[in-house]
Amino acid sequence: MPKTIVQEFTKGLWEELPPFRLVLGLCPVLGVTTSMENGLGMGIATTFVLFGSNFLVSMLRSIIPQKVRIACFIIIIAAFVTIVELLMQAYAYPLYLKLGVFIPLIVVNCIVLGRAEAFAYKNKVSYSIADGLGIGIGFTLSLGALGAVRELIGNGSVTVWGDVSYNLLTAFPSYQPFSFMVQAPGAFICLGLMLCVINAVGD
Amino acid sequence: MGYFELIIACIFVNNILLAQFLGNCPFLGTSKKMETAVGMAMAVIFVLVMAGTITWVIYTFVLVKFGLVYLRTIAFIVVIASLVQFVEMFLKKSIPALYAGLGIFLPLITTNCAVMGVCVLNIDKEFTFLQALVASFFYAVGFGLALILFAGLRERILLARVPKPLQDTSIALITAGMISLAFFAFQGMV
Amino acid sequence: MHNTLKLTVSHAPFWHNGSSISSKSRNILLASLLAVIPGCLQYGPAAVGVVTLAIASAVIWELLINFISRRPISVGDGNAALIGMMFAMMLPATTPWWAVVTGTFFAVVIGKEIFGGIGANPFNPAVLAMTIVMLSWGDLFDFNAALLNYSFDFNAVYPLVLSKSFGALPAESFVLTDLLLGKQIGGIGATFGIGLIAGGVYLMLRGYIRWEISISFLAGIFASALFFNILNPELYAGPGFHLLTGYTLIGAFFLATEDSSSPVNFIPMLIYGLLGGALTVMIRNIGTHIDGVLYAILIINLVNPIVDKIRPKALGKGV
Amino acid sequence: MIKRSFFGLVKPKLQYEIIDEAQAEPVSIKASKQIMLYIDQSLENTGNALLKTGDPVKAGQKIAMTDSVDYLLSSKSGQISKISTFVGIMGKKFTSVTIDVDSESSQTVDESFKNVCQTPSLENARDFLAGLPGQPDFNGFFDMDKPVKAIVVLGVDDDLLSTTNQYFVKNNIIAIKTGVDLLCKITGISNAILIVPQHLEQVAGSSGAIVKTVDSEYPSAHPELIMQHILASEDGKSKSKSGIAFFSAEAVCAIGAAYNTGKLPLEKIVTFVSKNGNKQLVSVPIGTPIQDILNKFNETLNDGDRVILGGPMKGISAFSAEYPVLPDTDAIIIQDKNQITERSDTACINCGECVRVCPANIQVNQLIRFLEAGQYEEAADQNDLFSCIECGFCSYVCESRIPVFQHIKLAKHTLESMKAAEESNA
Amino acid sequence: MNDMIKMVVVLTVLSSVAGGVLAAVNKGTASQIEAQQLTFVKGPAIKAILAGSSIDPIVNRFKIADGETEQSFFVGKFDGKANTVAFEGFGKGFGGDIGVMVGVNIEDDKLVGAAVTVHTETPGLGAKAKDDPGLVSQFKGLSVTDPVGVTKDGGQITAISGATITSRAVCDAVVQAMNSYQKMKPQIQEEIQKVGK
Ligand SMILES: Cc1cc2nc3c(=O)[nH]c(=O)nc-3n(C[C@H](O)[C@H](O)[C@H](O)COP(=O)(O)O)c2cc1C
Ligand SMILES: Cc1cc2nc3c(=O)[nH]c(=O)nc-3n(C[C@H](O)[C@H](O)[C@H](O)COP(=O)(O)O)c2cc1C
Ligand SMILES: Cc1cc2nc3c(=O)[nH]c(=O)nc-3n(C[C@H](O)[C@H](O)[C@H](O)COP(=O)(O)O)c2cc1C
Ligand SMILES: Cc1cc2nc3c(=O)[nH]c(=O)nc-3n(C[C@H](O)[C@H](O)[C@H](O)CO)c2cc1C
Ligand code: SF4
Ligand code: SF4
Ligand code: SF4
Ligand code: SF4
Ligand code: FES
Repeated sequence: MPKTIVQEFTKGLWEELPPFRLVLGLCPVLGVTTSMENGLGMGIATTFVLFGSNFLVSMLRSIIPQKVRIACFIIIIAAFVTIVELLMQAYAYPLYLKLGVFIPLIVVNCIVLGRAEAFAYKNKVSYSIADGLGIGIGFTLSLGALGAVRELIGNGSVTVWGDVSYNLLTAFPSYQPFSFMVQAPGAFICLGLMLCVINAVGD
Repeated sequence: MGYFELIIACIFVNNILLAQFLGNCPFLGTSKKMETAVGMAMAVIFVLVMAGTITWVIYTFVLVKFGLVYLRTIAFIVVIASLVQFVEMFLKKSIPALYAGLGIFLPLITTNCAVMGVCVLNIDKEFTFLQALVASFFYAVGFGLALILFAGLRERILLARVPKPLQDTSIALITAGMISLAFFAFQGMV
Repeated sequence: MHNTLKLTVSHAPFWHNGSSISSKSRNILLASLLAVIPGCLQYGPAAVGVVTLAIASAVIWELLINFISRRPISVGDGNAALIGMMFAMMLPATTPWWAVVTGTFFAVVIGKEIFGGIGANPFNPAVLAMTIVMLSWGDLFDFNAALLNYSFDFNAVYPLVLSKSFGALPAESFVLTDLLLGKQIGGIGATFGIGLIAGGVYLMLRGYIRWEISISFLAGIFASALFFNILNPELYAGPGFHLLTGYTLIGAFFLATEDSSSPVNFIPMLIYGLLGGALTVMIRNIGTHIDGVLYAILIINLVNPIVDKIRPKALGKGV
Repeated sequence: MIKRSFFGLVKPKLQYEIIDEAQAEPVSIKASKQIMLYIDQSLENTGNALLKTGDPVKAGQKIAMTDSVDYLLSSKSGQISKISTFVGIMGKKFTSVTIDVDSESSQTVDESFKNVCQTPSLENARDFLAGLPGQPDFNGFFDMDKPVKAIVVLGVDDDLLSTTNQYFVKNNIIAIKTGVDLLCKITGISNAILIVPQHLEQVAGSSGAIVKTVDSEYPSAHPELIMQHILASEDGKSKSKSGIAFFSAEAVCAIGAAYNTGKLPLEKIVTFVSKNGNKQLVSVPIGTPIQDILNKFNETLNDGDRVILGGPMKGISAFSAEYPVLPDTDAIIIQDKNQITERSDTACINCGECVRVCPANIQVNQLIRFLEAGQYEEAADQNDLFSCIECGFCSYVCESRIPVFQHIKLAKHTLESMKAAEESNA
Repeated sequence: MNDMIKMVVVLTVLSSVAGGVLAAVNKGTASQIEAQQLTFVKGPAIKAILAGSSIDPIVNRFKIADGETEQSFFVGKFDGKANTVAFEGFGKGFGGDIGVMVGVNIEDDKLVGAAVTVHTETPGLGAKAKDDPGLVSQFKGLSVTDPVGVTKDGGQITAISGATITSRAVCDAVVQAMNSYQKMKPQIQEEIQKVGK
């Protein structure tokens, strides 16, 4: 059944919500979600690349030869990643510092290449943009949520952006943050448990 | 840092998967069976050693020299992608037996963060060529070790009565977290 | 065939040696009391509180999970109580209630139940929980600070902190017989050496723990401590010290021997124990952590599935 | 029931029963009003069944529903009063044939064996003697692919509590000699080995066969282990079952007696163990319902009790006291309800007890995980399912009280029937 | 053949376009990136140490070559006098190098403050060195010739609990900075005069 543009957009928010439904692109999910701000920042950067690469790949899909399509995708994606990298350094430097190596790694993020290959190369520009944005925003929301949970439990606070934050310790001064959550093993376990909840709700 | 410390750091302390969070998709994707885990481990070692050194050379002698450092990401990914293609073609023709073993894993490696990540780390840590070579190899060994140990646990978990919503990826992630916790054992050893 | 007598119909064998999970749990709990009771005497009512809270909360977590996952109630096998007890034995008597409850949650729910309950856990649940709470609330489990308000008739410094910070010399100030008699600070059930050894020997003789693991674990500690000691006698304390401090004894007899996460074949058991002992001493001597036992056990749990593949050839499969 | 010893460090030792000097002679139990025979054949189509309700049978007559080689022998003469089919273990179909026994004075005897007994041969042994007590199996001699090289007579009981076969070695060694000589004659094999417990080595010497002993711990008298440990040392390579024909001591005696007298001996010696553990040898006609034996010893059954045919480790449990004594029923054990250990469906806790006791070196702790998950092929490939000799020891020690042995049998049965189905399709 | 040519052409064009676009973006952002680096990496630390300076230290900076590397110095002006410089030293921490910005009053050679610039320490443990002033505030008032160390090693600085390694590294960084200050003092005085004017 052909989908409408709206459906292509909304599928990324639940049916194919990465990384919970599409279990791809896990490295940044695990690596940067020590705070909500980092999660959202990473998500937005990835969304930008997804949007750009889906748009360009879809536009050029009649020109790009089948045999070298992966190489072309990679060049397109890498160009967008570099643009994001440079723009972030210029305009969001603190975030760039926190995300570190994960920004250049968007280039190998399985989601981005996966969408180019599986969707944009086969679909109209408008649909590809909807797909890229939907998946990107879904990814951003997931990262933000994971970041928020980890930060709240592990650090006693939630930083939405810049100075916009909530501090649990003002309400519960005796709370001692459970810092396991913001450490490496906590990332895996927290993601695993969230996936379990989503599976349970999904059924 | 001496080479011994470097090796211990790459395999255990800074394990690319469990401490740096790179290469999780193949980690979860190829660990269900011991055989595939071993295959993937071998393929990563093979490609990473080549990619790590070649990107180092290109960075040092081309990008830095001509002031093109901002092209690092694009240059590295192109090198890795073409390397994987080349290795695949070469193995198919020349060493079919090895190709049969590694072949299906090679395309996965292009989108393996661990490979790209190690190439970037080699540059960020300002390694010499030899250090980059050693680090690439032992990061890959660390990746393989984690993958194989994980596969050992997962083979058992697959047979256990894991509650429905936790099955498969969910429990695998939680187990991976525990492995990453266990690897804290090596902290501070170098 | 038309009478109404209902005979029991079942499968061979019709005999069973009577062993059961609950009798095993009961016996291990009994054996652990040999160390826990002296600990409670030493640290007073607070210790009793921690132990009872740990056991009770572990049982309640398991009950809750049984209800949520709609599975048969499994607290009767005593395993949850045992996990609670093992966890409590490692804690300082001053542990606040919420840390105990969080710990037993990680032990019972995350460590065991989500893998499918008893027998499925890849890591020792109590050890897992202990490392997690220690990572999060390090200062609660810094025995020197935690037990500051107690006064003892012996040197109330956590021995491993001394050896870590100042090398082997201060370690020598501990008399081994004192250490054996529990004249050291530490976890509620982890300091009374004689009790732990007696309990361990009891469990080994009764076959509730696999003696190969305990003995090789201790041998691993001994050999590697001796190695480091010979390498640099000023920096690294000797085997006696390592054998009787920290979590060594509880690790050898009660933690490393947890069934589900340890091997069952002879050679693998030896490798498992020796590796655990050696890693413990390595972490203590050259790693960051004060005590190495917990992380060493996690690592050997991790290699268990691989080493346990070393096994004798089955009948008819030999050469 | 033998419990775990206090010191669990050592492997559990289960000792075989030893027949003692003062053992009472078997109590003879007369034929009751009815006997029943369970035949390992189903009657798909009653039309061409060989027997019908109402047919008269003679003592010693072959009872079979179809033309296949399997049959039983009626131990008494009488009239067939009922034929019914039922499903037994692993979905196997059986036919039960109930015979109303003629009074003692009017017993008639089937003469067809008498006519051939002067010229003993493998063929007439197969045709008439497979229903004798001890259920001798001659089919192996007709398999041309695996020629039989040795005859092994088991003067041991391969399950606990039973003393049936030892009884024959101890009291009837001459009959065993006769039987062995006859077997050697009709098969042309000179190589006969008699396996006995150590305490009977002396007695066994006069059998004329090569005597080997097994030790007194279960499961060393298991035929598979006898082959591995005793016979393999004889003849290095022959570790496969091919080439050896096993007969129980009771069967050998019966074969000897049959050819010597022309009469088929159809009284089975059974070790009867009552609820309170008393053991007594009894001699009963094959087909006698267990209830008759219970009556003899004033044993009463209540709901929840268990009646076991065969030993405690490998036997089967009967669903009714009407179940008959069959040619291979060496023991009958009655367990009171409160002697029964419930099995459970708890998962394996990896205690390793089963691995320590398994005589076949199987990683039962891993095997059971595959079996519970229904992955039978993997269990066979990776965990040596088919090396299992079915001794039941793993279930006996299992701390989780998992019915391990049952899982193993079910898996083997499933795989074998899948294989058979494949072959018949091919 | 046509295919082949198309492949080569597409790839070449794509690469060149990508290269061109990136070069342009790179050029356009270069100066902004440098400013950002100063503002966000060093800026907060400098501002914390030289709080109350009447001139902007980030604008008023100079560089002195030290062997192969160059060290940046940021100047603060108090009470009308350009008498304070801030500069960075490094120490090896738990997760990697830790940078510590140190401010020194060149008149009495005393530390006016210290602050962590970059680190990769564990959140909740070593990361407290940056977020929590408890550790760095202890350096204020020390003389550049004083020995510095954590109490565990016999020094005067109380370590962050659970993060002795980090604390030690911060001390090392301060020591390194003080050493280079002593070595370069003549040049510093020279340069600072220019700013003062
Ligand atoms: C499951 C659970 C976990 C808790 N975890 C924490 C915690 O991590 N840190 C903390 O300070 N309090 C925690 N609490 C704290 C209590 O709600 C309460 O705030 C605390 O015991 C106050 O004690 P105090 O102020 O006397 O120290 C937890 C409570 C529960 C029920
Ligand atoms: C250190 C220690 C030694 C024990 N020694 C014995 C003993 O020698 N004999 C005994 O029957 N019970 C002894 N017990 C008690 C048993 O542990 C237990 O109560 C008894 O064996 C019942 O357990 P079961 O049902 O598993 O057989 C001892 C207990 C401990 C803690
Ligand atoms: C996960 C983890 C993270 C750690 N991070 C740090 C750190 O950031 N800084 C540090 O100095 N020590 C760190 N440590 C090391 C320990 O806390 C170590 O025990 C401590 O540095 C020793 O000093 P103490 O005497 O202050 O406890 C870490 C240890 C672990 C297990
Ligand atoms: C010495 C010993 C220590 C044990 N420690 C634990 C433990 O820490 N956690 C646990 O879940 N089970 C533990 N067990 C339980 C054991 O492995 C098995 O699961 C129980 O026998 C079932 O109650 C231990 C068993 C023994 C023999
Ligand atoms: S014993 Fe039970 S499971 Fe087995 S065949 Fe009979 S009824 Fe079925
Ligand atoms: S029944 Fe059990 S113990 Fe006996 S051989 Fe088979 S697996 Fe081993
Ligand atoms: S005896 Fe039972 S519980 Fe123990 S390992 Fe074997 S199967 Fe598992
Ligand atoms: S043996 Fe186990 S799986 Fe088989 S029928 Fe019995 S309980 Fe069910
Ligand atoms: S995102 Fe890292 S391997 Fe896929």
